[in-house]
Amino acid sequence: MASGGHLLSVLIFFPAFGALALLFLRHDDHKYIRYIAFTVSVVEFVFSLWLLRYVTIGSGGYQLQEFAKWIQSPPINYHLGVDGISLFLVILTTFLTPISILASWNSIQHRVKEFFVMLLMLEVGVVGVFLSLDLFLFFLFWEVMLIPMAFLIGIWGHERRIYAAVKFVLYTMAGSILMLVGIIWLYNATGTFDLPAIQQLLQSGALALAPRTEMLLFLAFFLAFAIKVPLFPLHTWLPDAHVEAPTAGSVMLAGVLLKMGTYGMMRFCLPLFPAASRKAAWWVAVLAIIGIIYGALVAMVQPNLKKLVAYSSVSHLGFVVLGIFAFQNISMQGAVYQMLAHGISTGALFLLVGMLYDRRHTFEISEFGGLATPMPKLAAFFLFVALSSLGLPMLNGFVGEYLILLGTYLVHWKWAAWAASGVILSACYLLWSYQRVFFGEITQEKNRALPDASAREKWILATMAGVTLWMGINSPFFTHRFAASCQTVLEQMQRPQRPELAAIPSKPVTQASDAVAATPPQDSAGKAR
Amino acid sequence: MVPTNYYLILSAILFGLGVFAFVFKRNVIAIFMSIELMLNAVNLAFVAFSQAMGKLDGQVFVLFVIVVAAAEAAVGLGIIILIARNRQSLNVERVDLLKL
Amino acid sequence: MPILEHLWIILLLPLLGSAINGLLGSKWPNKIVNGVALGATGLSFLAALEAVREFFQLRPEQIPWVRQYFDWIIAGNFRAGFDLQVDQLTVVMLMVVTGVGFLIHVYSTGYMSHEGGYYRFFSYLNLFMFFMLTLVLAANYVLLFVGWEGVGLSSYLLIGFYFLRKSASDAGKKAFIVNRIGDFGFMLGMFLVFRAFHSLDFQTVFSAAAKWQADTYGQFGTLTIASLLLFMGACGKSAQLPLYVWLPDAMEGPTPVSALIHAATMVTAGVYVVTRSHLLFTMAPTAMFVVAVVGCATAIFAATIGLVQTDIKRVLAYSTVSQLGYMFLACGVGAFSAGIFHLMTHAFFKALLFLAAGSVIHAMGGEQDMRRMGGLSKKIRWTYFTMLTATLAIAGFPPLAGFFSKDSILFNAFQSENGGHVLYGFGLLTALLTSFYMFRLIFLTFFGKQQYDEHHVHVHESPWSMLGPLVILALLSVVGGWLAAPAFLPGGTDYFAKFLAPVFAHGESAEAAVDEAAAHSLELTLAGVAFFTALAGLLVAFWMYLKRPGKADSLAKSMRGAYTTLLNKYYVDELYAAVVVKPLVALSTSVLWKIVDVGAIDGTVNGIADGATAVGDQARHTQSGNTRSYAVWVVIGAIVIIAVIFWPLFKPAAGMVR
Amino acid sequence: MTASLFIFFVLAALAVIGAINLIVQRHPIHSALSLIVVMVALAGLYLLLGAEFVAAVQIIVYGGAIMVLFVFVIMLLNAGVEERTNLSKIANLATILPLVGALTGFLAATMARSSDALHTASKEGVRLASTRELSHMLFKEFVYPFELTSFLILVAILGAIVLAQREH
Amino acid sequence: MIPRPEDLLRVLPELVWCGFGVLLMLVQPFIRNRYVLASLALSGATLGTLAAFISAMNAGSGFHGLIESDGFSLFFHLLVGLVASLVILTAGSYLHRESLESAEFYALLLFATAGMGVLASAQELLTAFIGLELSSISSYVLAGYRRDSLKSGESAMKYFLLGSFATAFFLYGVAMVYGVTGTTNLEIMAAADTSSNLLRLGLALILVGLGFKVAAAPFQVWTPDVYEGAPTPVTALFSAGPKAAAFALLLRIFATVHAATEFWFWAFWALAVFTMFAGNLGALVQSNVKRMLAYSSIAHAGYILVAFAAVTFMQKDPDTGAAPAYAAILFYLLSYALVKVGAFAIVSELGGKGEKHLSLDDYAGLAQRQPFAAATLSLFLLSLLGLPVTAGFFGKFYIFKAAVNSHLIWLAVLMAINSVLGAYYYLRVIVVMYMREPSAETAASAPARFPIPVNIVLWITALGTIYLGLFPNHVLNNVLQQTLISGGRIH
Repeated sequence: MASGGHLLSVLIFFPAFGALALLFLRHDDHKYIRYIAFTVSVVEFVFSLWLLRYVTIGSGGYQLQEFAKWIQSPPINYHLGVDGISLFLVILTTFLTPISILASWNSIQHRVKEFFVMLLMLEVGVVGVFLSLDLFLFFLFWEVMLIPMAFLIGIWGHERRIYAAVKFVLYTMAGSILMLVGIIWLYNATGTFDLPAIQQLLQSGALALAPRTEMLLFLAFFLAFAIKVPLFPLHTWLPDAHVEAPTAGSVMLAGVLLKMGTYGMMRFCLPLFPAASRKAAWWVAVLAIIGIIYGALVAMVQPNLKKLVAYSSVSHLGFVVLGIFAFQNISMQGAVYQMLAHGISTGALFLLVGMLYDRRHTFEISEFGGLATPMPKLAAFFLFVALSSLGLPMLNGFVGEYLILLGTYLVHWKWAAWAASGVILSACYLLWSYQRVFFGEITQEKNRALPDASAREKWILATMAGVTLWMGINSPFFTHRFAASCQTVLEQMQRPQRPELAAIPSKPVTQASDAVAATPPQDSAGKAR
Repeated sequence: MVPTNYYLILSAILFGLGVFAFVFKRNVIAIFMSIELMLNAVNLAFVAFSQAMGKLDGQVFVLFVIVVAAAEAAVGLGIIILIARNRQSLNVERVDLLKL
Repeated sequence: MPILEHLWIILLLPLLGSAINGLLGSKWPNKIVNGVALGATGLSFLAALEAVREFFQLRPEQIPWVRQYFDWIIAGNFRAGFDLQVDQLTVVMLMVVTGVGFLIHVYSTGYMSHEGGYYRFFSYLNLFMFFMLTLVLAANYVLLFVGWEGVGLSSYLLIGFYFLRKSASDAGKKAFIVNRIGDFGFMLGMFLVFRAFHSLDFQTVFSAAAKWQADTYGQFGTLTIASLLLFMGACGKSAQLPLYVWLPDAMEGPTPVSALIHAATMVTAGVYVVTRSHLLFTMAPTAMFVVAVVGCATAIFAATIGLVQTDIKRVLAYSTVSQLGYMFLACGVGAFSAGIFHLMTHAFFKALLFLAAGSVIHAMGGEQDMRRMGGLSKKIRWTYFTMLTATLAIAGFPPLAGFFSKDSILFNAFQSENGGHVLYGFGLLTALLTSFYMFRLIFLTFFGKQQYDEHHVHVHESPWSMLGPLVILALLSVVGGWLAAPAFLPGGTDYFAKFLAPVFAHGESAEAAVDEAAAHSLELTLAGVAFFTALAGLLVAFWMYLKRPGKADSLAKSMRGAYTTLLNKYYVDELYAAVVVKPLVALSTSVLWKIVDVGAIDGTVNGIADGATAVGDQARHTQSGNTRSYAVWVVIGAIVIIAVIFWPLFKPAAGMVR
Repeated sequence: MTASLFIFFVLAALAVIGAINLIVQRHPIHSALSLIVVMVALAGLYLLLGAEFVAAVQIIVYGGAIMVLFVFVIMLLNAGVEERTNLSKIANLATILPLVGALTGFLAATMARSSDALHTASKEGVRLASTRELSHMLFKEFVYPFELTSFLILVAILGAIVLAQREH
Repeated sequence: MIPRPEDLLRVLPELVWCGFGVLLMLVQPFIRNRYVLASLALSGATLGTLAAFISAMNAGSGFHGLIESDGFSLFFHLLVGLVASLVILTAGSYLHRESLESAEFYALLLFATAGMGVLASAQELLTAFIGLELSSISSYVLAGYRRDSLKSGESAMKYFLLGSFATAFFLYGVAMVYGVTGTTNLEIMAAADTSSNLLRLGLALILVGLGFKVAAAPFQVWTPDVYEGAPTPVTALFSAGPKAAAFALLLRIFATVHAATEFWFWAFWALAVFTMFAGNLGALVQSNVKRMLAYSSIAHAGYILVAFAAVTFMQKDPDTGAAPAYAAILFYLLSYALVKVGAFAIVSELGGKGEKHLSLDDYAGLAQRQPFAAATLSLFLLSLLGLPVTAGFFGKFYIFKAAVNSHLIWLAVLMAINSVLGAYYYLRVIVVMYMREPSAETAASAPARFPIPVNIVLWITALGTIYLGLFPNHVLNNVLQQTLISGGRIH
């Protein structure tokens, strides 16, 4: 393994230092604040590209691991590592951050400093989530990330921003707090928070969870992730959060935050609780499929453009969940790919919606109409992105969707058939909304003089479009790097078929398996008698 | 020969009456008195137990309780005076500015 | 083998042209845009020609010629490469696409010269060429699907070219979405193929499939289902029942687009896919039967609608749908080469018809309603002659191209085992109708009384950039048929079928078994029947529209119900709107969004929050501020605590404590 | 019935009646007098139990000092007859009677039964210890809390001053 | 009867606190300078806190087993001493603003602290009772310290009446326990016959009394009223000091008397659930920040009670014993005390003269007017909410861990639900501070600059919160578990 030094730590904490540096600037130094924030994020992006150099292709394990003791009791360690799956999610994060900063260049005019600090702190949290190999550390970043996001929505958002911010936090917290219980429970059973160690224990059969325990643990984790994804019917925070968030917030939210959920499923739910995952797969898939169709149908009829894109995320992420819970190498790779693709294309959609908002200060589709005439370039970009979002081949959306459906079809053709109907519906809502926004005669006079994309916007959009195209054509660049990791996840789901091992439990096992069964009060009552 | 039970039952009855008085009375001073009643019930129990076991420390306890009661009385009556002065009422039900 | 080794050049040229025009063309004068677009297509055409030349030098074992350029998608054992392939079928398609495509590009330079968004148009058109070529050159289903979706996209863009018109953007959207419905099936078909054969490369799939046991008639095995799913995609793309609805609307696009995409090339992609997958289809007789029936039904269905349409392009559109049905009929009865042959000839004469119609529209200053034309034959002679040629060809008059291709199809249908005679009968009826409505078009447009106002419409012949392609296509319509002139005719070699024979080696074995001589005589008989049918159509049209001009109207009046049904296209659009679109939108809006999402789910979420607040609000009334009630709470608490602590005693042995 | 038992019942009845009278009386001064009755009765019981020092303290400190303080405050504030307000919803007779009854019943029952386990009867009249021994305990074993009570009283004085002083 | 010197050393903190209390009363007629008085009080509080180390060096039981000087008592002495010091720092400006005498205030505060110290080290119920009364009576007076305020007087009255009422229950419980075991010494009581119903009842009543002190539902009713009415620095003291001390006693009884451990399990379970819900549901609907924090402190008592419930089960574990659960409780109390004192310090300063600005609306736009206050208050609220990198998170984490360890999964889940409920109202304050624009009136009022002592308090509490949030182990391991286990008292 090539030595990457403390690259991962640098990746996590570099933006934090950037944010710290920003704190020392004067409040009204808007220009410097923006430039420094942008520079920091670009440098961070370059750092993350170094990962590509150090990560060995074809190895499914964790690389560039960093390990330091943090808290002795309970043994919580600062354990980082990257594998093919997290690799690109990190790069996606570091890529979208400078884009978000650019997108906020002019649209954020008050409390500028705080805004960029929050954005960079958000990056810290998200990168941390993707790189943590210690359950506790993971949870920590998972929670920490909430606050900057909530602030981004709550301070710089639109009319109902406060409602949305609170809803976002509470929803997420409701799930994550149960995950914390699950994490602790798992710790009780295994005596460690270290993911690879737990994995080793479970996989080798040295520790077997009772089915009921495993299912409860699975649910504890899954709920947190499902809320984040969001899986139907836990999705209602998303439209609100998206609509109210500022553009940068939406981009980060859709681009990376949602992926934390699906990432968590791949990283934790499947490898740690395979039996429960298999048992639950049917339900999860049904929910995912409902999400796909339902999200698309509801998106179709939204009068609010941003909400439409938000609901489309529900639909797209349904594909990802489906791909994960098909337990197929192909579909899983598709799921990872779809995460990345969705990050780019939906991110770009939000950017575009944000640009429209900057011009007209509304998201209502009915307020637009015929915009292709005053702003052909923006219209072209929008179309391009919409096409990638609806899964046109040679653009990024296709690869993931295709692989997911293909992989799913191999084992559950009905799932794939239902899910594939989402392909039709995505065309419906995207093209319909596109038509209403851009085509036709200009319906409102004030739209006539709207300026086309500025140079800055063009650069942002061209970058996004370039990545979209590149991902659509050169997908092996990505799949090569995470194929082995996906395979590893599937291998990690294997458990030795040795019943005698399960029958002779080590000490922690009894604790875990007897769990709720033995209630202390009966004991005390017995003694009292 | 009075069985200890008798004392204890009396103590319980007095305690119960004290509790009832506390809940039932409206006058702050009367309520305070019912606390004293409860403490007296406790004292009776202490002395009874002390006697029953032939141990002296129960009686020591009673002395402490009496001292504490005295101290409480001083502070409590101070508070009552404060309330009465500010509100011109000793009805505890009228003192409900802080609620919900 | 310079080009065959680098097949990607053929594709890349139009893509480059598209990119250059699209990104930079907005400020360029038309000439430069022309240069780029025509250069790209022309060079691509030349490259294709060279490729075909080189192809003929290949040894038979080198065919199909497959070249892998780069890996596009790799995941597990799934690989979709950017692999191109050339075989005889590809050659035919390649020539049609690049050839007709180039001609239409030339035509467009004239036709579109006064339109805004000139660069945009050519960018889209080149993009279409790229995707169409990808489609025909692809060596696996996934890459084919790229082209498949890509042409859909180009079609969307071009139909909606006049995006200021709502009808245009509606039509584009409709085209894309209806195609997507087909693609849904196509994708599932691909998945099934992959599941069965672990690959999507044509070579691998077909060689593996050949070893399979064919499904019997009525059996829904893997092959049948896969074939049907693929056919579903083909239905969408090739506008077959029930997914044909988008094509007539697609006439909202500029006429060259209708010619290129919605007549000559893209819409035939479905036929191409079916023939490409003929091996799967032939092993699935049920699917074959479905294909034949759908094709036949579409053919006659669309033809009937075509009878009463008054928009010149719509007539042609329904005619296209009808002719595509013919092609599927051919495929369905196993006559793949006949289907492809009809595809080719149809590309010639239908493109010609559209272009000529475009020329007419151009001449009329944008008027498309045939009832407002009339008597144009004198004024735009070149257009008239070329269009007449095409009409004769499509109606099936010998010795024009349409005659041979149609005849071949009818013959094969007649011989088909499953209800062949019925299929033949309907096919023949379609031919009659085709002849009728095509001549109706000719008579209404070019003959009879002038129905327009001279002062407003200055009829003028089109420039040579437009007429040139017309003439070339007319020639092709005339001679093209001889490529496949049946062997029984003088000079007939049936070259076309022989050329394609290696491709359909598996599929058309049935044909070979037929007794040569008997077949020839039968074919001759049928050809005669077909000819007279076409003639009948011509005569009826002549009688109704030239001889007795009022007859058509009175007939329409006497059969009002049928007439309005036809005029409204059997109300299929309305049906779809009422059964699918509106309920779906209503369901989504009022049920899913308003009731389920906002009401039920979010309502539950907010309800929990409100509920907690309400409970808190109730709970704080215990906090009455009254010291006495607080004391009661303490007493209650004491009792609860005592109860909880003593509870275990009560449970096991009640009565221990009173 | 022995004499001691008779005395017990008389004193117990006196205490209970006093306590009930405390509740029934609506003027605080009457309540205070009833409380004094209870205390005196209890002092008698203490004597009966052989705790004469406690009895003395009960009379002097409780009955004397504390209750005088009460009466003094009642006079000072010129407290009148108790208002019969019913502002508290939960603290009505229907609620508190069963609650307090149950509590009292349970306490009494448990106490009555449990003391069987202790001793059958008190060592009535037996001088358990002299006052001297009591003082030994107070100043030796319990010297720490004893000293703490001095601070407690200090706090009480301080508190009373702080609370009752008029604004300057 | 002069006690042995080591006995005196073992109660040195109490002696110092009381001594300084008396000193303050003595100098009060001569020194009117509030800074001098405050410094005197502060040095008294700090010296007493430091003296705890001396008493810890002389570990062992003193005064014939009445008190116990061990790691456990050291911890609570440090805790209450720290709280007292911080409250003194906070109170200075408050007293000045409200024109209240400071000498008496500080003296009472020190006496109260001494009472809490007694509670923390008491090994015998009578001593504990005296300590309880010492702190309670001081508290009653402190609650009513703002004499001219109706609310303050009402607060004192309610606290006094209900406090005495609960004390009577406590005492009655002690009497019963004494009646069964013949002793009030916890050590001796450990060997008590656990089959006795009277013992059971006695312990139940003791729990009622202490439950009242720690504000466990349904004995929590007094808390919001008293906290709201009391002067804010006093509220800070209430929420951290007496509560911690009462928990200390509860813990000591619980840990020493086996009977208690067995009888109290379900009681703790029920109390924990009631308390969490009562606190959180009540806080949901509050618009007064001070009162909201009062309800929140109820909720937090509930969380701590979860750990108490967990202790029962963990004591059976031969390896660790209940030490982790005890440690969780102590850690929680520490983190909670820091946060609550800090938060109330801010509320106290923002309240302005006469405590007028306590409503949530008064906090609108605070982030712009007073960024530091808003940031620290947010930090405290996030810590109360239990977000990582704050002390509160680890506090909650350890309790979760204890609960899950004991297989109290349902309790853990209920606690999780409550955490989410809590998140709502904590966030609301942050939201108001950061995301809402102030009303014209609020915006116009000039930002009150915080006096330096208050800023010091904020820095200490904020840094402490973050430090505990980052390196909980330093405290948890090196102090808590070591002292708990090696001290051998609590196992």
